[in-house]
Amino acid sequence: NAKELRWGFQTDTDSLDPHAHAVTFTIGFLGNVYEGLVRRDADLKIEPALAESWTVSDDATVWRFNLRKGVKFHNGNDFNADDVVFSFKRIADPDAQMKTNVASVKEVRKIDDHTVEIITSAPNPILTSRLNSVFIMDKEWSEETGSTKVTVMDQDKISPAGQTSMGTGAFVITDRTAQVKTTLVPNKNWWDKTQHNLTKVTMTPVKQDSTRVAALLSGELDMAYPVPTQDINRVNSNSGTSVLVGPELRTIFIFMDQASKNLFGTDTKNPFLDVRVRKALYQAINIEAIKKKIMRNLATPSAIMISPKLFDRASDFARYPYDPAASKNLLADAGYPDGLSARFDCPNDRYVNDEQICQAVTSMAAKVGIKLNLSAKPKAQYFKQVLNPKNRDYHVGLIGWTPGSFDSHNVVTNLIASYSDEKKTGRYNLSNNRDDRIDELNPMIQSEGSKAKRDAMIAEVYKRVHDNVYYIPLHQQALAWGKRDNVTLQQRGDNVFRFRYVTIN
Amino acid sequence: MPKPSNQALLSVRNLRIEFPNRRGILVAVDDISFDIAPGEILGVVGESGAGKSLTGAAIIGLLEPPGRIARGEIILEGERIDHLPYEELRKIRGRRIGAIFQDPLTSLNPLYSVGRQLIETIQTHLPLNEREARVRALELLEEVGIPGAEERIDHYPHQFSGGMRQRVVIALALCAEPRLIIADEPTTALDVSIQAQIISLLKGLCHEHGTAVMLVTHDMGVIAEAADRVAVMYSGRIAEIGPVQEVVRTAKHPYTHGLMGSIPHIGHHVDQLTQIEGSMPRLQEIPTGCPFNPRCIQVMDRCLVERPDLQGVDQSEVACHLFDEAGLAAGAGE
Amino acid sequence: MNDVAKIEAPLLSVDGLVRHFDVSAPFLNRLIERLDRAYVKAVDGISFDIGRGETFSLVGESGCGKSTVARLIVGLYQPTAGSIQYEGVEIGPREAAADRKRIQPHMQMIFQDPFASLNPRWRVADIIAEPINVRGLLKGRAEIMTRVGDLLSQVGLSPADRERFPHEFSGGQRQRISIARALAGEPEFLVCDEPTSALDVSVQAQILNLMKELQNRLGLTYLFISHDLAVVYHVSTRVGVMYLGRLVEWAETKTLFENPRHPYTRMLLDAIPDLEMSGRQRIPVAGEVPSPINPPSGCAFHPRCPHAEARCRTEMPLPRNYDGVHVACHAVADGRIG
Amino acid sequence: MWSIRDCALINPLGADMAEQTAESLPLTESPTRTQSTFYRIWDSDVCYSFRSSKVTIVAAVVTAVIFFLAIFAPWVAPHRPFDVATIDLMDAELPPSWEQEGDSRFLIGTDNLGRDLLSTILYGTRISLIVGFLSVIFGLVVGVTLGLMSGYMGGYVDAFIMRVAEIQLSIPGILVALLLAGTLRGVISAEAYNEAIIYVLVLTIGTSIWPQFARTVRGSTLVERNKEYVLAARVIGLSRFSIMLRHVLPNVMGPVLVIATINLAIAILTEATLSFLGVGVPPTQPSLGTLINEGQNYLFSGLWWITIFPGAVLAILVLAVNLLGDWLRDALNPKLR
Amino acid sequence: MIAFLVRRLLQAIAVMAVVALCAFFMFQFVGDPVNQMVAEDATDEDREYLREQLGLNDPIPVQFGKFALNAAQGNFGVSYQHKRAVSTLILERMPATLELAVTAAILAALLGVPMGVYTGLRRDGFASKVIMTLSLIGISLPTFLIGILLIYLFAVILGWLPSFGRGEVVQVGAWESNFLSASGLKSIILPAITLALFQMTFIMRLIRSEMLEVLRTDFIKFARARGLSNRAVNYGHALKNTLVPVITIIGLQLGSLIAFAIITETVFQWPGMGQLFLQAVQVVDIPIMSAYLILIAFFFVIINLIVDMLYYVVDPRLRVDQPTGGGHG
Ligand SMILES: Nc1ncnc2c1ncn2[C@@H]1O[C@H](COP(=O)(O)OP(=O)(O)OP(=O)(O)O)[C@@H](O)[C@H]1O
Ligand SMILES: Nc1ncnc2c1ncn2[C@@H]1O[C@H](COP(=O)(O)OP(=O)(O)OP(=O)(O)O)[C@@H](O)[C@H]1O
Ligand SMILES: [Mg+2]
Ligand SMILES: [Mg+2]
Repeated sequence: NAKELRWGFQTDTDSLDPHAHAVTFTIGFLGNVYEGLVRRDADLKIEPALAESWTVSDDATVWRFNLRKGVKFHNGNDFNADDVVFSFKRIADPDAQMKTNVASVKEVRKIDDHTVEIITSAPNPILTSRLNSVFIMDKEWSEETGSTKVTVMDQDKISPAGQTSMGTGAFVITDRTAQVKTTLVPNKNWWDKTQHNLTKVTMTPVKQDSTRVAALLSGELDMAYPVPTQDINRVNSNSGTSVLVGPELRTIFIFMDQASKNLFGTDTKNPFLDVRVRKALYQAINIEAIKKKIMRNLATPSAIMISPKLFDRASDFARYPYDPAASKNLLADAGYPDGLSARFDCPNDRYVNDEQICQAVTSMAAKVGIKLNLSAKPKAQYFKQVLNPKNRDYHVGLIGWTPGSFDSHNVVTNLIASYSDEKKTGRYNLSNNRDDRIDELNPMIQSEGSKAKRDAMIAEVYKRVHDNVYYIPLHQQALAWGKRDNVTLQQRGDNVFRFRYVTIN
Repeated sequence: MPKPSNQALLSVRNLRIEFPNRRGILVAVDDISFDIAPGEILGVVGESGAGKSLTGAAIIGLLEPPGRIARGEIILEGERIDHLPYEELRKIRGRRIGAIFQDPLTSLNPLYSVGRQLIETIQTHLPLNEREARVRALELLEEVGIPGAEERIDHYPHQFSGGMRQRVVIALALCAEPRLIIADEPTTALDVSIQAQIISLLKGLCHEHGTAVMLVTHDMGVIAEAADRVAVMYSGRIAEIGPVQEVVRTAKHPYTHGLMGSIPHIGHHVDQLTQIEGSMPRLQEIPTGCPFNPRCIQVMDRCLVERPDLQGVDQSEVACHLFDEAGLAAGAGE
Repeated sequence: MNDVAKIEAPLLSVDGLVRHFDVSAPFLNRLIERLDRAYVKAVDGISFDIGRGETFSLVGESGCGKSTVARLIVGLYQPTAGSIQYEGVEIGPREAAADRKRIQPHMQMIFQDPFASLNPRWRVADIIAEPINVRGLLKGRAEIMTRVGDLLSQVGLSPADRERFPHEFSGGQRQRISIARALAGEPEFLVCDEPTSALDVSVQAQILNLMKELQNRLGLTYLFISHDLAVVYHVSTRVGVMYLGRLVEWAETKTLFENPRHPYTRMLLDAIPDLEMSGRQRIPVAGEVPSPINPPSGCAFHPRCPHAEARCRTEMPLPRNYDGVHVACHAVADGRIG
Repeated sequence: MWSIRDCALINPLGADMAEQTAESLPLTESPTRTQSTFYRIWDSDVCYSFRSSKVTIVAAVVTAVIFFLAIFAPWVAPHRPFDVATIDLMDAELPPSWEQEGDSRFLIGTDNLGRDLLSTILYGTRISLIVGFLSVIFGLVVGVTLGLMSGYMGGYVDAFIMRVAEIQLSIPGILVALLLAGTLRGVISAEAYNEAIIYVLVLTIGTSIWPQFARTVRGSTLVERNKEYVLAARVIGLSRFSIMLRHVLPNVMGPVLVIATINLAIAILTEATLSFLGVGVPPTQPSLGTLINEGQNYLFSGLWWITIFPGAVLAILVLAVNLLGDWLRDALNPKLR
Repeated sequence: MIAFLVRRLLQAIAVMAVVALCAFFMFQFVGDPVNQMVAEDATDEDREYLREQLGLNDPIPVQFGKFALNAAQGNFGVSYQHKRAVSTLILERMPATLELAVTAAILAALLGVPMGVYTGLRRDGFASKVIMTLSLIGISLPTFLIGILLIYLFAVILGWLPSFGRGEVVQVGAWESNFLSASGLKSIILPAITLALFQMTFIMRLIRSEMLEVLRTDFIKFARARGLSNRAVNYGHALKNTLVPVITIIGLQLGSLIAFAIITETVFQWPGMGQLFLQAVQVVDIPIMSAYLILIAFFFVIINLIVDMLYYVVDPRLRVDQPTGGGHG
């Protein structure tokens, strides 16, 4: 009896090339077809995949991986060390956007057919956390098909790997029309024990939220995500469908420019240089109301800039309480008894209910006298405007972050450490603050092997952020996956859907 | 009131045409009666707006709403046709009554070739196939004097000159050899030589086929040349009707008189043309009594209150109180 | 009839007036389909004079260029060549624009269609007042309105008609409105293009009488265009007969009608319907009207002319003066007809 | 083709002149004439056909009411939805007051952010009408001017204007708006953009509709310019400009008015569509279209009022304006009386 | 005829070039493609490298020149997002859009024309008034709302029709068609109706008003006077004479049909070019945007060409041949 899973997401994969695109959904989807040396389980813990085991040198610069034997690619070719070396080389290509995952890798050495050694340029105790998305391709197949390089911007240099795939994963793509439908069947020769009972998977992108929900309600899809928060009740009340909700790893927060003397583009003194003003804005935000009314309880208010799932000492922190009266006092103390005004930039197509959150914040801030002029725009324009460290064209803004390595250091070095071109830190430090202690701690966290020590240093960073209100964290948004009741699946916090956990009754 | 003569091809009895409108009812044509015999040409003249075109349109059943026949009968070959349902009337149109409208430039559908319009009309009325219909169309074109008909039949209206187009319109009216032709100002705005061609064509038809023609025109020369009898209309009524010689030479109604006097003549020079003072009343302001009374030089008290009926005087009929027993002498003197 | 007028210098004199209309296909079509440029020779070299207080009429077949001459004179078209002199001042070519502008107000035109020549959205008062305003003849609204009222009375309408719209008038009345407008500009010279063709004879008589009266009273000069030869006979001092863009004969009215010389004039007069019912059969002008784009060579009338000879087909006859009658015809020149 | 017999109503120029003459001529027939200006308008055929069509009267009343409410929104509306400080998120998503969970403060409920829907609709209608009207006026002024020039002057002017119109037409209106709005957002500062967005929309929508006016006017002008009354004006010595303005323009306005009413609806809908595509007015000052688009997200979740009410207002407005347009089209056509 | 074609061709090229140029200048401001492509933790060097690769550092005229040169050879570059040749991508999507637009156009014409004729003939009839009023729905609600309501009704509540996609497509040569499978046919119903509604209203109203004009003309009266049947008069003579303006407007509207298809395609997840374009705008995929705009301009030009040729078929007065008859007037 055929068990077909029909599911839809809001976009399609950009292509099937596992190295070309730094797009969460594309890589997440291809993880069903390709595999890395390691993989993440349903709880996002690293577990062995194409490597059965590994060892690391004491200085955390040389990693030796013992490759799994007997693994075959979908075309029947054997998996071996050559494929690993080849794949690491392919992904490091300057045109491959996944190259950041191997940025710290200096060299990959074949020891024998089933052993490789990875040498990093600096100590990197958490290397494996990036390797789960370094997918291994078949070297022979790539050479046959001319896919040894990713596509570059030339009509004659288009890699066939974008249109076909050759992995070792649990599923095999049999048929694909880009943007319309991709069909997969289980890999009969997969090395691991199958948990699913699927015979076929079809993936269809459905961009429009209401259409996607309609398709789920009408039974045209067995599983669809994301379900807009407001439609969750509708899907749940429909017989035969329900929504699976869970916390996502992404944290949403507000940043305030703390470097410029004047508000960008104006002659007004930058009020956010004063911590009291920042704290006033913080305490003006009724996070519970946002959670309840806008997120429909599908958010976890957060005091720090990372998901509690990814940082064990998260419970040490608590948000400043919502207190408009305190806010007003703070403003008065800071010399703004009559309030102040600033621009508030916001994306309108990036995060869950981003625009509404911004509108709510605007309205709440207005009540204490901070007049925010909201400017919401599509992400393409928004990011172009705010993500330019050389020209910080914003006063206050909203952004979200999921640490690619699922680790706090990623947050610290990208968002909190001060911006430095040569040290490659603070690229996303939108608050633009400079805290010498944090800059000192940052490299130490990276190379610290002991978890306890490392967590303590991270906690110190978060405490400084909290005390100085460098950022105003809002919440971790939640995942909402709609599905038919006869489908059981595992929802991963990184919003990645793995078919290997799916069963249909 | 004249009796319908037995041999009349068309009899119009007491026709009244109204335009109901929000302020009341406009009477555009009021109680007119006339006959046309087979082979006869009845000329219709009169001041612009007198109701000539409306009478023609009423006969063929093409009054545009809200215009309507309020009273009277139209009898074609002994059969009353004014109240026939649309479909019945349609069969009469083109088949038994042909119509020629004033403007040759706009009467033809510009999108179809002349031949197609002819063939279409022929096939509507006669049981001919396409080929036979085409042959007939060619005959017709030759008959109306289009040179090189064989070649011209597939041309479009815009490729014809005004005079030729008018001839095509006539050919279309003649398709099914109708018994009656209503020709509404067929020569206005054409120069004299084209005018002459068209008039002789119409006259030829009457002689050869016994077709009756109602010829509406402003051109007295054309009337004099072509018509057998002439009706003079004024303000929706017939002022005078009679043989053309008599009406033109010895006009009886003061309006006809004025009209005839207004015609300039080549050869004898006058400094001032005779003119009828004033202008025709608007439909909503037609005076009681005789509608001509405000302009009439021989107006009598009676004219102001009592409407004159048509009455026989010599071979004509005139609607004027001057010809009542009492006033006869006064009128004859003119 | 006004013999004095002729002796004076003419008011308007037209010399070798030419107007061609370019009706060529677009450039690319000509290039690819190898077509030549094509011109309608609407007016192809005509000359005449009009004396002060005179009525000069133009007659001829439809499309022979009468209206074009009228429009050239009032400046609606630029002449392709030739000169137009008004009181001895050249106003034809584009370079003479300044003079034209100065003299223009002395001319007015009555258009063929009485309805089309009145702006349907304007009240009669504004229509008639327009030339007064443009010329600045009078100042002050009240004064102008009084003048408009006077003009309306002059043409036989009531001053109360000022407030009405053109569509509320009958054809004859509209024609009078356009005459009133023409007069409001206090012109000396009036061009009348078929002013009565759509009217019945009684209204026509009213208008012709008015025009005559004005001429007698104010000494107006008319250029009169009509198809109706009886009307032409009635109103004109002199008549010009046009054929395919050229004047083929012009003379005193009486002379022309009594003794037409050009074969075309003769045929035209033969085609007049016979109101007298003398039993005369009228003879339409034979043959088809030639195209003004490719006019026949030589004398344009030769294909339809009973007197045509070899010379007529090749050589264009020039007008010659025979005791005040100007005729352009080889046969007349040769004395074959006379 | 369009001879308009009752200028008084639809041609301000005509009405204006009528008044002037009425004043300046007190001497003649004064008793009848004092009533005449108003009476003539009231008694004109256009007015009569208006008075005798119930549907039209209803449409006119509805339009007038909507206009009134929109114009006087700041006084009529119970809340001030564009003042963010007055909005309380905790009031969000309340159903209309007659429903069980309804709140009497909010007659027809609140939207997802806690704005009073009624007030938001009133203010939003205002924005929609501004966008609709200004863009139609913009398109109309540009289109009519260029169309008049194109038709009256002919030659290279005509060829050039028509080519530009063709280029404009070959990029569908929505795309122009999408790109232009995107561009402006990139060019000018965010504050300026928020201030300017309405005018940006007006500009983009107006830009996309001017060719329609230009083509129509050009067509009618080509017919009109050869009519004898225009020639007559030239003989009188009127300047080109005056002829275009005073003679030709009033005679080509008939179809223009009709296109304008239909385009008013189209403009409002385009604005709504643009906000669907993410380039509409700012969310803090929603137009009807933005509201519908916002509400559309809540349709399945049972919050029907957020879409249905603004949708209904929009539909009724468009319906009424179009019924008026239909009527005007027929009433202005003398052949259809 | 050849001259006509050559002229149109030249015009077409000019129009397309201007469109492309305008578009190109606008792209600058749509957003930054680089941010959409790189990983979040990409370094400045990575970004700079990519920028260089995409040619974004060249001055705009140079970029445009390169683009125009390539486009002239049919090379529209590679999509930033999909890493595939833009020409392939667009060709893949074209059948879907064209089938949708054409179906909608046919639907609009099939319903709009008879309704227009009917309401024109029976101007004051009750049915006409009902039709006229109901047809306004087509232009009184935004397309996206109509689409969503249709989905809700026919897919969710009634479950009769699919809510998204094209259903089963059948490959015929290089063309993927909807029309050859039951599910494909079912799928096109809702989007086609959504798209057609506006056009239908427009066509209907246009034909009605043109009919009202034409029915009053002399030649219609004369056709009746000739005794032609009602059908021949109403359809053969009256309708045909309304066609020139109707064809013009329908031609112009086909352009907007393709534009509005963006919305319909989005709502119904119809895998056509419009959706591709919209997505391209979101991620600033400049090659796709430019190719799409040029293609639309191209379609417009082709449609105009067809419209002009139809004029010639419909209206003999517009044919270029010289009048053979002597005469004028
Ligand atoms: N649709 C209409 N509504 C109101 N009145 C009309 C209508 N059609 C014609 N009339 C009026 O009916 C009268 C007669 O019109 P008709 O067309 O028969 O005149 P006519 O004698 O043919 O004039 P002409 O010589 O100018 O053609 C005119 O006064 C005209 O105003
Ligand atoms: N603007 C124009 N462009 C091209 N040809 C023109 C133009 N105006 C007039 N013609 C042509 O010039 C010729 C003379 O036209 P005109 O109007 O002067 O004739 P007419 O003698 O006044 O004729 P009618 O008696 O019919 O009014 C005609 O063949 C006409 O087609
Ligand atoms: Mg008539
Ligand atoms: Mg003329």
